[in-house]
Amino acid sequence: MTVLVDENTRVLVQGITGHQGTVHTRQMKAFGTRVVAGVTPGKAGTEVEGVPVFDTVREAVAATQANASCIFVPAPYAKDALIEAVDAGILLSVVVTEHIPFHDMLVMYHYSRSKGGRIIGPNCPGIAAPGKAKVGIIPNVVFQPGRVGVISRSGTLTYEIVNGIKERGLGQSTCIGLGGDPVVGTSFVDALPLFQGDPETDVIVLVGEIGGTAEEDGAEYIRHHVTKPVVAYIAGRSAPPGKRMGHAGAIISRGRGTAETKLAALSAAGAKVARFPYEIPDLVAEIVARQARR
Amino acid sequence: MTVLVDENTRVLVQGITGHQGTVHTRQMKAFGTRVVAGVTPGKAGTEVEGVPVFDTVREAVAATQANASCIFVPAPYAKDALIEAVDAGILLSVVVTEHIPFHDMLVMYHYSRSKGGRIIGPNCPGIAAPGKAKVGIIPNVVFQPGRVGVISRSGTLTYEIVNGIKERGLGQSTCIGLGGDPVVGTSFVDALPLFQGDPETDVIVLVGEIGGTAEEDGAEYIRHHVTKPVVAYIAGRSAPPGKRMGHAGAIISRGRGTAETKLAALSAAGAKVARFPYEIPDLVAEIVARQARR
Amino acid sequence: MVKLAEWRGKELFRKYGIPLPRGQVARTPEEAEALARAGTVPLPCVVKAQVLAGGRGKGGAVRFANTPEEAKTAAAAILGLEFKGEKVREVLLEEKLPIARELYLSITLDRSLRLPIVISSAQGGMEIETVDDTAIERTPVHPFPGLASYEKRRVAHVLGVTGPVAKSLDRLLDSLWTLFNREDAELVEINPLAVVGEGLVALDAKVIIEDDAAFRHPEYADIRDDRTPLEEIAREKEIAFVQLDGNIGVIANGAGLTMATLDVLKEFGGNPGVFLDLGGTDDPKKVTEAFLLMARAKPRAVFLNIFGGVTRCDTVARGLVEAMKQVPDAERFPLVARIRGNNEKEGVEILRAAGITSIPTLKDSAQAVIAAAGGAA
Amino acid sequence: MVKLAEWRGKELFRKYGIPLPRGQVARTPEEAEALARAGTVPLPCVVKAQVLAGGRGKGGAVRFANTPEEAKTAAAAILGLEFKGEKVREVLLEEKLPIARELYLSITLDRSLRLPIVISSAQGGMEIETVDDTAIERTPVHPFPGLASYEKRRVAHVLGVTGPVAKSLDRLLDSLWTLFNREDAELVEINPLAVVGEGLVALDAKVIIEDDAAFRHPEYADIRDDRTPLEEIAREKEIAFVQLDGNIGVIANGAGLTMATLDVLKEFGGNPGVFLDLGGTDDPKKVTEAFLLMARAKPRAVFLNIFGGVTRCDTVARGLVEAMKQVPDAERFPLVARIRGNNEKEGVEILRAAGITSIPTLKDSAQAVIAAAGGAA
Repeated sequence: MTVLVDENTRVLVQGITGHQGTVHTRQMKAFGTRVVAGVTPGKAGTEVEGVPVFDTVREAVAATQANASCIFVPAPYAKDALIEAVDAGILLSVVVTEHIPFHDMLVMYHYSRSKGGRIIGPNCPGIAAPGKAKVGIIPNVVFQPGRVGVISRSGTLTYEIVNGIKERGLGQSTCIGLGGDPVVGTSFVDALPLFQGDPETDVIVLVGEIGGTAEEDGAEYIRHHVTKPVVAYIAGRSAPPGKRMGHAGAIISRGRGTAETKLAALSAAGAKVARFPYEIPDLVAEIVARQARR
Repeated sequence: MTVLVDENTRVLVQGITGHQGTVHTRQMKAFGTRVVAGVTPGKAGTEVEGVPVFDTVREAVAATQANASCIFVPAPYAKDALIEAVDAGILLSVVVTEHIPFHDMLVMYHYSRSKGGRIIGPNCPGIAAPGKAKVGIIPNVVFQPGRVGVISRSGTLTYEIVNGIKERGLGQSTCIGLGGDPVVGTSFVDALPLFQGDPETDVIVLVGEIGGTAEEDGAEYIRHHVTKPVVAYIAGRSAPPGKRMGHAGAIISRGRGTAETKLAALSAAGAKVARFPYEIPDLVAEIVARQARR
Repeated sequence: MVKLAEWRGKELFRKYGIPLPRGQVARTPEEAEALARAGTVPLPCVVKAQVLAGGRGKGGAVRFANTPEEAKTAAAAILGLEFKGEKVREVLLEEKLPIARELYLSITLDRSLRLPIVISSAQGGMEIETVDDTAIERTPVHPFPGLASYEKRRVAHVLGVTGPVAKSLDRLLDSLWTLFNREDAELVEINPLAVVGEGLVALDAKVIIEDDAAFRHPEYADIRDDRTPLEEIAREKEIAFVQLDGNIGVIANGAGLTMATLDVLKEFGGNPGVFLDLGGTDDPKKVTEAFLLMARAKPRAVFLNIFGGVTRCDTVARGLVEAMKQVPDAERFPLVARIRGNNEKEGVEILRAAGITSIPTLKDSAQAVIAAAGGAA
Repeated sequence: MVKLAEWRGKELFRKYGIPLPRGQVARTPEEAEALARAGTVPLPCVVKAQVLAGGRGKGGAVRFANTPEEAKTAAAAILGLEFKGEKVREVLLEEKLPIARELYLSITLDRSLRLPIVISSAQGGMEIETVDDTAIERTPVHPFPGLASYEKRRVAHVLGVTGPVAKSLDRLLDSLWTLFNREDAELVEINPLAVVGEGLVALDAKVIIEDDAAFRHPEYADIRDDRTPLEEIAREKEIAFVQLDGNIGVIANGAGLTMATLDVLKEFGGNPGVFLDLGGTDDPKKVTEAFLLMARAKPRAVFLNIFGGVTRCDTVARGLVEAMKQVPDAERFPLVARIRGNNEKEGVEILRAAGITSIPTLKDSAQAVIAAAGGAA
């Protein structure tokens, strides 16, 4: 395994019989992913895209040795689906579902973590390692195998950027879409060490957004622990201040959380900062060229 | 560290200003233990047996680098005390307090574990490594340094047995009193690997009681993982059947939990079984003599 | 442990929204008749003895009534019973429901897993120990996320319920889980849990509350366990005291040592009659009280086996000597002592001064007390 | 996010046992007078505008009354106000209490820690942002064990309360913690929390419920946020739609891409006026609806920036072409499109057939739409 997924990843799809579950099972398989099982209570014995469906995660794991889950079940049931996956011993869960209450996600996160598990998401595009495996919904077409690692809080913008890297003639080692919810299972600080330690990644692209302080925390980590070059972009520089989480929210972020504070922190940590998404491939290409000369 | 505590153990006493807290702080110090801090809310700034008292565990840890806690606070407040210790980063807690509701202990155990912590107890005599450190209330006089490891669910009976080992001219590496409550933080299965892996332990003495299936589980572990000789004793062979936990309890133990099933399991796992507590030192001495001849 | 009578368990069930038959408690036959006549309890109804022991059906402690008069007769018959040593003081009258199936459901603690566990079986209505193990499902539940839907689906599957009955089960399981936690229960058991129409009804209720959680539940302070009068006094004085059939009184400290002492006595042919665990007490007054209590149980001989750890030998010896002075002639008994450990010398000296010899080994002292009680059985 | 008005937040507080001044809501001056006259609200009392914005005190939206007549006058003055863009429809009348000290207390989420956090300060009564950081305590709370006593003691210490006031705080914190969790709150804030005699009273209440938890809280379905009429329609259709000051309409998919598009437009001197995030929709009907909504906002030009991932370019193109046919003449606008990604070729072809050219780069397309809207500012 390089960063979380590889050829040995055996994917279980929770909510496989739903529209999204079915569509993305097909896409994951087309990507070359070993999708080994699906779970939808009451649908045991059927098949979706050639993948056997089980009633429970425990049965699915017992029968197929699935070791990662991709969760598509609707928000009111997502917490339960994740707990079921954790209880069945699955340690990597990609939660695609959006609109999960953060109170639920707090339980999901801390429970999973207490069992040594990792969540990517919720409300996220997931993770993909071209030529190896994809768990989630990032479009297959944007990828080609390469040595650029991408970590992003965005969805579509990630696709655009990953595609831009491909069009610039470069490829990706692994791309993780973290999701933009208030509580995410994997944040920049959690993902950065994986890429720093990944022998297949030469350059890291970090795509952030305004709100929260995940980018500032990431910058702090980069400053102390990341030796690989980082290219960063923050979306939302011109966005209206928007509806903040009351006064108390401001007290927690302590003046951080704007595009300016994020860009300043990343820049101070040594990251190359792109002003526009389309500048990212160029900055990456420059770095790659410099690395090649060495 | 050999088994959990040694010369580097820095003990914090929660509930130090109570009668038990004060008495045993003195005893732990007399044993040679580094008791570095006490905590009793509202008593910061005072001293007990020369040990500085703090209001909170966090402050105590910051000031003294305490890394183990001995909890004497009354049952209704014990859960909170343990959570405070865990939150302050203390990973080893000996809970002496008795009569803690098991519902509280379930939270204590799983919370501590989720943070990588370990609890000994509750309702237990604690742990002692002669010549090194003691966290708990086992009387100092019964010990002398040696190579016999003792794991026991009992209190006073443990003292008696440890003392018997001493009077037989042998000493102890480490002795753990696990406590006899329905939910304990450390069971035989958890303690056995520590002694198996401890280079200072040659023989393991296991003292069990009727009720629950901890001894059967321990026997299972011994069978598969313990290569050191084990001497076992089970108290309660002649005890009346007593008040069981309803029918459902029997369903969980599935016919195990009696002195007979425990003794049979331990014997089948290769342990030498003592019929009386006073036979233990003799059995241990025989094994030690045999080991010496090799 | 606090065992709740069926009607009291059902009061809790009601509080947590668990569906029950309509019913009410009666303490006299007349009351039973009036309840049936007023329609408070619809007819036909079941009249059940409110005792803690199981096997009421076979034991004649459950009867049926089709009329108010029959309710009276049934209540009169049951209220007179002494069922497995328990006097029947209350009967519960409940409507008789058209039962489609009887299921089993309980929540208790799994000590090995250190988790609450839901036990379920489609074979309800009989004692769960008699059900084949393969027909029983054990579902552990982690207290942090609590009872998860997938776990509830597993139970529904095992019980073989679907559709509206499964929905009823879903709510019922949430209620039972909440009750188990909020009420500090050791056990909540519904056997049988009946399928009635499109729903579920708890026909019986067994709830045991943990003793150690008593400080959170003053509402159960009035419930007494099946203790002897002396055991009740001991409980009030916080002394662990159990009466058995034999003639040797055993006083020791710590449950493990007490049990080991009984084991040794039994092995040598002795017959322990009372055991009394001093625990970690350091208080001579407590020791004195314990001795006087022991004397009232009239043992043929008493064996004092103390290992002083937290407890000091001299303290125990002092309490003992004081107590011996207070024991009335009629209750005198020969005493064999073995005190070891913390302050052993001082303790032995105090006993010697009072004419009592401490025998250092467990074996010798046990044999001495058996002899004093009249020899091995 | 669902922001509750003070009176509604206080209803929740009451439900969870948080102590409040006696008070009641009035919707007319006469009602206010009657409440004061009947003693329902004791005099002297405070009359407060029920608006969501802060700074009511300085803004004349809080008044005092010593008599029923004064209560009427105060209510009349306030009910007429338009406070920071919000029309005042309700006033809350509350008894005026003898306040010893004003404290600050709230619970919200700390995203970085992924934990709820209790924020407390002894300096209550003013906006918490203006309080010096060293006077503010942040206490993270783990959801599994929940709020621990030692955490509550820490808060008591920071607030400088002891004795009976600390006991009142202990209970209040438990209530607030339970409310935060059971009601799926993003924020519960009491500012000021007043020390009155030997207890605490919540003088204000700010509660924000999380939108995503709406499925668990139908009781808040009637609460509308401060949306424009078009925003309200968008919400009903589940389209993310925000009106700004500019003249360029932006339609993109995904929050990140939408924000990046705005950033690029701004950078080149454009002035975005509406942004509309299609999200992951795949449904041509939704796309059509979104376009018609955009048309009603009357932008000078519209920029469609789509990266097809889950969304297919051809689907979006089809919806767009359909929509353009339906837009009334009065609402016509020039359109610049950029569609990339999944099924890009088909999408571009569909647009071309309808006379719309897709410009492949973000830079070029952004500059084109700025020109179409009348040039850079």
